[in-house]
Amino acid sequence: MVGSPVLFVAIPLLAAFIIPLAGMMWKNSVRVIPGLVLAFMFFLSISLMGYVNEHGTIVEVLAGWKPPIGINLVFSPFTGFLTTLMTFLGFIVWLYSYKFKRNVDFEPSMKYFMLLMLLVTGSVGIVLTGDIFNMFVFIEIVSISGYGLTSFYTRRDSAEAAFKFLFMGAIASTFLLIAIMIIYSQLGTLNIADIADKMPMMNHKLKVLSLVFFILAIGVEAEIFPLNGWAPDVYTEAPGPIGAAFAGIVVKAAIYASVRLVYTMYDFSGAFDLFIIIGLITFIMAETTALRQDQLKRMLAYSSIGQMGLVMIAFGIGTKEGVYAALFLMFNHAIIKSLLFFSGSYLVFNKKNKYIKHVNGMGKYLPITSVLFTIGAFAIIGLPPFAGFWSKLAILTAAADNKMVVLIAVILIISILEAVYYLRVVNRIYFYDKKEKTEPKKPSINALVAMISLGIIVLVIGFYPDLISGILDRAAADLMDKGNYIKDVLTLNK
Amino acid sequence: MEKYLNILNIAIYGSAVLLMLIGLYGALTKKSLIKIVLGLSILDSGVHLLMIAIGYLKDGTAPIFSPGNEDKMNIMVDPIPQALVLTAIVIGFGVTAVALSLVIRLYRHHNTLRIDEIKKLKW
Amino acid sequence: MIYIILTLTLLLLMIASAVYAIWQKDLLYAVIASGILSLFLSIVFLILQAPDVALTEAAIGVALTTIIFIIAIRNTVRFEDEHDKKNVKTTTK
Amino acid sequence: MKKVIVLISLGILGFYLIDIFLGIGFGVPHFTNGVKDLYLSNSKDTLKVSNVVTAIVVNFRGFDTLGEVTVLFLASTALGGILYKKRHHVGERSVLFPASQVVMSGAKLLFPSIVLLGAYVFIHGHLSPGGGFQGGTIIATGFLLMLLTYRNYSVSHNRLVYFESLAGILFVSIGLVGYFSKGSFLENVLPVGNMNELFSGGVIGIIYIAVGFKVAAELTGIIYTVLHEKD
Repeated sequence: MVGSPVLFVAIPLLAAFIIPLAGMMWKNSVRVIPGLVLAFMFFLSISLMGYVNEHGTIVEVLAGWKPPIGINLVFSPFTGFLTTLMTFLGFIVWLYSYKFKRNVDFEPSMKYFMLLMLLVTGSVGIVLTGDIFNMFVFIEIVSISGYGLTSFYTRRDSAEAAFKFLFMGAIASTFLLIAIMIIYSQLGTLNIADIADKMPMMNHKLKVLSLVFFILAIGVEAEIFPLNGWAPDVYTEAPGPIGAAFAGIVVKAAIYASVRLVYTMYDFSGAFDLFIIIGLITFIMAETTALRQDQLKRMLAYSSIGQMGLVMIAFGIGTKEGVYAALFLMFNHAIIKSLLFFSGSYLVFNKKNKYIKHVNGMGKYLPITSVLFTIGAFAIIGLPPFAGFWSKLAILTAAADNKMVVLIAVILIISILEAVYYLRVVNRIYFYDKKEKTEPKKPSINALVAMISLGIIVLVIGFYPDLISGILDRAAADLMDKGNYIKDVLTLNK
Repeated sequence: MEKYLNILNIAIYGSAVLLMLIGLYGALTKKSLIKIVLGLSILDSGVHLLMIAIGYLKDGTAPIFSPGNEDKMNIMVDPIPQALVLTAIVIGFGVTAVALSLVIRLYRHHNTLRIDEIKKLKW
Repeated sequence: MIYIILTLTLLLLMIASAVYAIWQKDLLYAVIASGILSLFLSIVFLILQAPDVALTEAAIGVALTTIIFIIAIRNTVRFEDEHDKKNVKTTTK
Repeated sequence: MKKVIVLISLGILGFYLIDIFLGIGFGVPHFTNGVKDLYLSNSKDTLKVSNVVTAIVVNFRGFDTLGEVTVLFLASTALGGILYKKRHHVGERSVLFPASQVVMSGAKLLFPSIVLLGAYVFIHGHLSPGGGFQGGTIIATGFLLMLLTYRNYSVSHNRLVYFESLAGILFVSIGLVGYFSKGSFLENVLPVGNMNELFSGGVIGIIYIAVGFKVAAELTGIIYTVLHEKD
């Protein structure tokens, strides 16, 4: 073993405290250090994944106290997969925005990169931690860095979007505290494995109510339907790469939290139906709203919410195939949506309001970016040679195995809607004439590298889905095996 | 004595819940941004009271082994909710500070604090 | 017995100041009322045998939160109905 | 109309909350084999820390505290980013109103004692109520008093950054020392000493002092940023 899971949190925090000092000596260090840290986290998670595949789940004890007393971190195939995905995306987002902020002053750029690093750290912390209150702390870390990043540009509307996010986030955090206290008052513990172990002792009514409070709280970050009012505004107003970071990292962490609750902590099966219902409503509402949007980023935001609904549906199916499909979908969505956000924000660069009509005729001026956007659009619709096809196929097969015919029909119909609004944009890129005189902004080298590497991943996974299916399979098996999780954490010999 | 404890049961939980509801009411219906943030901070206070109340033990002592107090472990109140509230208070302050700085920036741009005049903030 | 009466009084005062803080149109008074709420809350924490929390609530809730609200009010406007000219005229000379 | 909807939904929420918590009960033990007793006995026997809340905050759940310190750090960072303006002209410092001579001398007199009290509170965090957060906040209120009283009182921004960063680095490095020498992050590496003595509890005292400095610097920084925001 090269490192241990605690370094995912300790090293970025150490770096965050060092950066202000280092920035006084060498100004560029404020952008370089976060990148190095994110790269380190990515390599650490890859090497730990290798270790986990051979030796099984790592349970890291903190402060030398065994799990019911102390906090523990769990690096299993499932959490490890998400960690690898998140840290990779974090690094890509950093790479994309490395030069992007050159025209900004020293102080805001320091804050931007620091907040970005801690956003990734908080999300990784949510995934790794094995303690619900610790999860609350990490959710707050993610939220506060999210507020800061959203209002990064001092344009008019970004502060409004951030305030909206903060309003919902603050109410959600109180609900989360209430849910944690209900659980604590009944079971006297905060450790997830211990709670899962003792869950049958809990009064059924309190169990349901605490789950409702949990879902209300986590649903804000997970962009579940009635609670996602903040998301379109935030995606529109935040800097382009931050939209990708939200879609690819933060929302994934929140989905993980709700999945961990339903699959591991609670022991009644009604929650799965709840997932399907919530997911369906979110999916339908978001995709139909996306059809009506005339701003590019808003459209991408609603599409992102819709995809999250699809992930919820897949988790709600509740079988191993369902989980496999959901994880595949999460992976694809993280990669593809980041690609779309990256290339999309160059297509409408420096345009007020970022209307879809601004992409008219960009195919001639920005050939590479346009091609990448097109790949992303085709992939997310689920056209055959691209990565998105396999995940949609997986979810449809999982639904078919459980004879959920209505579900399949709905997913197919909504997918057509999705195709309509994405192809509309692609159509404008290639077959419309550009009207404005302004020269489009050429992407910088680092942004191009980031986008192309994402595009290559989309293509490679599209042609060879087997590359990733083994990892996904192990991750899905790990999530389904609740007894093993409890055993790993509670019977720790240290 | 049982009866008094009952009164306290209703009074403490009732007032904690009432505080939360008052805060939420303010946050949801008021038009002034500062009032909204104020409502959120009152909501926080209510939750903190709720959490401490759960840890309380009748005739308990504070969870401190001060000299002469070492053998009173059985009647100590639960220290864990207190530690959690300690964390939650500090986090709440951080959120309030960020919220108020956003309010100041919104005022700088729009010259008003009323959400019905800041177009997008309607919900 | 005396503790119960004290607690009940404090809780009542707390609720009263919360209602006042939400009801009052003058934001400065509202903020002061919420500071007073925190003060009572910290005494309630003390009665509930949580001295650490009481100390934190007293320092953060009473002092810092109130001050940061007051600074925010000074940088913005003092009244909830800021366009109510009559209101503004009479109190801000 | 909106108010009616809000009131109805608040009524439902309130009903369920009251229902839940009255069912849970007040002043009675709620569970039998929770971690409470483990915390109490371990804090007494293994760590020799008399204030159990401190033991939980700094050692048993020290990771939470690290996160909490980070939240404050993030808040001050985000605050600076949100209120950032290109030109920093440091002209007339804005105070609420010019203070009178009495207030000025009073503040000068009070300031050292407030700082001393804060330091006392966080140094004795493991023995008596209080600790890093409380002490740090008290020190910050001392600076607040000076900032409000004197027009020209300024806190060096660089010095705040030094305190903040060094205290944070100290916290994480103590954790890493525990990780490299004993194999688990934030584990106690020092002898625990005797109960109710100043030098007891191993690293707990040191961590709480670091937290105290960090919280004081951060809160002062937050107040300073907001206070000097005015155009």
